[in-house]
Amino acid sequence: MNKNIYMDNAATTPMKKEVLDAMIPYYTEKFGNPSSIYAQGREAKKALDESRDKVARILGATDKEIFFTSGGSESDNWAIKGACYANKNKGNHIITTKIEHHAVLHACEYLERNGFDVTYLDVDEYGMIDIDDLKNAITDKTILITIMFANNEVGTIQPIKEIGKIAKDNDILFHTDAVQAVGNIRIDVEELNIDLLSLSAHKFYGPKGIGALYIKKGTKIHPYIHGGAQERNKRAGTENVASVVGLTKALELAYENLDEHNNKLKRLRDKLINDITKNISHTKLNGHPEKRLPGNVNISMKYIEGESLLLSLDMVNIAASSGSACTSGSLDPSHVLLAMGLSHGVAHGSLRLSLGDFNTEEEVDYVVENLIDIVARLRKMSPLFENVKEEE
Amino acid sequence: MNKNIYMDNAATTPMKKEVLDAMIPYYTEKFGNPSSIYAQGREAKKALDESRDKVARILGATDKEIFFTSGGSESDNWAIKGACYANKNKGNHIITTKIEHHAVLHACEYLERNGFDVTYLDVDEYGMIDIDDLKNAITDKTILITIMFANNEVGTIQPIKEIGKIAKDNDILFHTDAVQAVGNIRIDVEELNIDLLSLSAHKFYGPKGIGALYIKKGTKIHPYIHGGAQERNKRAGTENVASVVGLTKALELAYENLDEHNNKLKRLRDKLINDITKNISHTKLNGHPEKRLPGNVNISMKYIEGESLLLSLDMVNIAASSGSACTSGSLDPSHVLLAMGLSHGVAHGSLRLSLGDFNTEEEVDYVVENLIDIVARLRKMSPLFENVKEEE
Amino acid sequence: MYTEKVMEHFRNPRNVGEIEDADGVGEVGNAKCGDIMKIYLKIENGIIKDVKFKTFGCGSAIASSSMATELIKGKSIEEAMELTNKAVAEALDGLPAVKMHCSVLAEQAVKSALLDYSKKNNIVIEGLEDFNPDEDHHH
Amino acid sequence: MYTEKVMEHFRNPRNVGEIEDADGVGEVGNAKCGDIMKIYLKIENGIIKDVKFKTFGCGSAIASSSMATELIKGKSIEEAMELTNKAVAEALDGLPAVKMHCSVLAEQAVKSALLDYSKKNNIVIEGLEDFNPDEDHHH
Ligand SMILES: Cc1ncc(COP(=O)(O)O)c(C=O)c1O
Ligand SMILES: Cc1ncc(COP(=O)(O)O)c(C=O)c1O
Repeated sequence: MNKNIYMDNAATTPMKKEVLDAMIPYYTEKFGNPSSIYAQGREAKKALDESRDKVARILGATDKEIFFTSGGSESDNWAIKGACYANKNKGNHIITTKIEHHAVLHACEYLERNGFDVTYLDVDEYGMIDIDDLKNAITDKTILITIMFANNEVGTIQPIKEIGKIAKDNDILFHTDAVQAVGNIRIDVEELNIDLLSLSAHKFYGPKGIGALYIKKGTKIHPYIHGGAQERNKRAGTENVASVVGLTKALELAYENLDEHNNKLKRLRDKLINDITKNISHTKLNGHPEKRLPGNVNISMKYIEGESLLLSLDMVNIAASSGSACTSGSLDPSHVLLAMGLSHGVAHGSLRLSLGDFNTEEEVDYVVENLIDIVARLRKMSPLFENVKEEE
Repeated sequence: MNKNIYMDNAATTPMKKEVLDAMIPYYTEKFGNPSSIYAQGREAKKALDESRDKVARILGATDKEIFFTSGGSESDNWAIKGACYANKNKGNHIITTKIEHHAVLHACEYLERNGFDVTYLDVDEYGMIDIDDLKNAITDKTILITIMFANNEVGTIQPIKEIGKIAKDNDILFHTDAVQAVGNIRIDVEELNIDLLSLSAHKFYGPKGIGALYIKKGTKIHPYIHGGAQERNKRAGTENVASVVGLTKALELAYENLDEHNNKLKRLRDKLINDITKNISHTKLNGHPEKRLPGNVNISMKYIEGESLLLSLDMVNIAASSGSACTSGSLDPSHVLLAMGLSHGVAHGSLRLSLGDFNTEEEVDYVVENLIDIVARLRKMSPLFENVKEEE
Repeated sequence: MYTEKVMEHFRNPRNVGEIEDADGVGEVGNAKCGDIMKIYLKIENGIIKDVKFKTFGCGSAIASSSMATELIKGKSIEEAMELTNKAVAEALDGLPAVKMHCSVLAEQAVKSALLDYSKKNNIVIEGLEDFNPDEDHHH
Repeated sequence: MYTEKVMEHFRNPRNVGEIEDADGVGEVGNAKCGDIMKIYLKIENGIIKDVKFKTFGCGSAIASSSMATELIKGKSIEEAMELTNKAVAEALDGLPAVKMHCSVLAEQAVKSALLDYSKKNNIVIEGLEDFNPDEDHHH
């Protein structure tokens, strides 16, 4: 197999051809500024309106509740800071988890430095929060609960509906970072009692640099980027029409084929998990065995370090990711794996293979085959493995 | 002439073919996440690094001083709020002008609601600030001067070098919204003493939804979008590689052909100004006669209202813009024209024709011809014009 | 943003112009707000025989004036008095929310011209007792 | 991000393995930080006759170990003592800034093995008087 095998779809996805095809006209003839009243502007405005409508419908929202942003990180920052500042007269307490994406964690930490209190909920060994912990964390100063829909590293899916209900019952805003969930899970914001939801197109075969924030009607939230009257006066900046059209097309495709997509991914995922853990000793699946994203495989490969694993995989044209500190430029390995109770050493050696629509069974076989050799080679080099062999 | 004539290049520009061609590979095969270490990621990272380097070189900066954003509005918000919050220990006073873009004005107003004081400098009838006003406005609490390079409505170019020098001498940060200037004016941030500079690609034949903020080395500024370690930990979010490549290509093309572009634009601009003011009575050029953007024409057409003028132009396939309140959804006409001393009535009737690389002399003739008829027709309908005719 | 009907009336406004010897003239709005409408009426035996308008304003202001004049032409004063801004907007297949004030202006311009007529002829038109266009007009 | 040289040493690391009857063994780093290096020395007449390493760590850790062993193999103890992390990094055509600590670790692993040798043989190696690898190692 001499083509590239891409198994890092949780980091970003290849864009679908249909998506690019839908975008191109808005880069060429339909380039107008949607705020303008002449033909080119109206065409762009129409595309924007129709896109908003389609996105809304897919999420069970109305068009007036969808705001386009520059991606997941902006959506998270806006939702959290915008909602907290707008509601600070009601309280200054936020509840989140220890396994959020950095866009949420660092936004919360920023607010901590600016007068807010944040509770970071623990998770269990599967990356699941405890609903009672959430209930106990609520105080009369709690104004926002922000808990991710599905985790980007280990794929664990939180009980969003229950969380939404608790938030609603306590009159607290509920934001969910659904960046990994959108395109993989059917979501109805109404049914799930979600007030704010972040999504990002490049996670579901759309372009990078475009996302959306769902803001339930009536939610008090400040704009985050001030300026022109775009996005109903809530998010300034000339609209990125081509990318909005791309996001929408990608979202439509994802939900048209959701069952097919999920069945295929789950089959490949379970095969991958099975084949790896069966054929390689000292491996352990991270994340929830059932409540996990259809394409997520996260396995600790004890006694070896993640970055050298990734480099070795890259040498045989396999693209994957790891919770190793060495790949993130930070000192500590994945905060998610640590929160789930993994030791630093084991967390450094975790491997994430995230499957997507373009992966095949043949590729899964190729990955497993190569992984067996690579792990053996790296372990042979590892001083940590010496003693293990002796123990065995 | 039955093709569309686009003369609203200050609102947004058509994307150049070379730009789209440069972007496409980053939507197709080179789609990787630049933070990843495998082949697809490295390709994307390389493109990102090279782009940053090229943009830096064109602005007289270094690569470590260029941060990509989602556009001009984000750059403005980041520069202003990020710098003010990071320097609030030094003071809480900001100096800006009355003719800034809303992205700057509303960011300043936001800060006013949060403990900062803002001085909005007046401008003269040409839209120029008075350097003495600026000097007099400085207090020992002034931490930021934010003054636009060139105005988007009337094209007036401010004395940036002088402003930069004053800021530097007084140890105050200087931000300039150069969204309209970049691509039209040669800029050396070092020579002009600029600490922070905003730019946006879709104003110079690049894609929408991508921009940059130049941050001079050593400038104290908070990140605006928190999260991942992208953009040297200062601007989170998976990088929009395709658009960054597009921005860079567009910027390179703009500066390769700057003189040619400017000569052509100035020629068409002056012809347009001349032909309109000569052939239509009761018209007046807005903005500075010389210190103006090469493509900007802004003329008040007394006794008629801007939106009906634009609709009429659209009927003959001409795309233009106006300072009329009716086109902005607000009650008041252009704050820029009002600051320059125009009456409400006259400001409502202003017309902006902004020329770009794709306009021709033939188009200019066509516009003037049609404008003569349209203005005559609308004036015939205008109750304000009755008395005028009598006076004449 | 505008309906085809609005655009059609904008492109081909009906009844543009002045009536030299008008029986009633009304002008509402001001240049500051960006719209002024002036309506001229020719009234015979309580019937609006002719009507003309002049408008400084945006597309919907012109279309609203045009439509309003169409709706009252040939009608009795009483019928003209029943003209509402809603009727003008509906006849145009709707106006954007931010432009509804244009239809209000059209209604008021008609009333204002009728008021002028009533004053000149020293008659009372029911419904105009408290009418004050300057007071009512705001965006 | 890595130079071709780093990748070459990562792909084909020199001197991987153990020396059963090593004269000196040094281990630095810890699993918590994500890198551990273990170096085995065979020393005869003050000359490093053989050297092997085992490393748990990232690409640059493995390449640095490999390069360090290459640089000291066949050299005298004094020459090996002169090995600096900078020399390791330079021999690899450079390391990313965030990875410089890997070359530090390699230098320390060598020193640590030499220290072990000196202790076992009750000799003093100049420059190791104050060496404490556990204390020095941090990212
Ligand atoms: C002077 C000026 N500043 C800021 C902006 C905002 O840029 P963007 O629309 O890319 O956010 C614009 C254009 O809309 C502008 O002309
Ligand atoms: C869970 C989660 N939240 C937020 C983000 C940030 O999205 P973006 O990179 O589009 O800003 C990501 C991906 O990077 C993610 O996986």
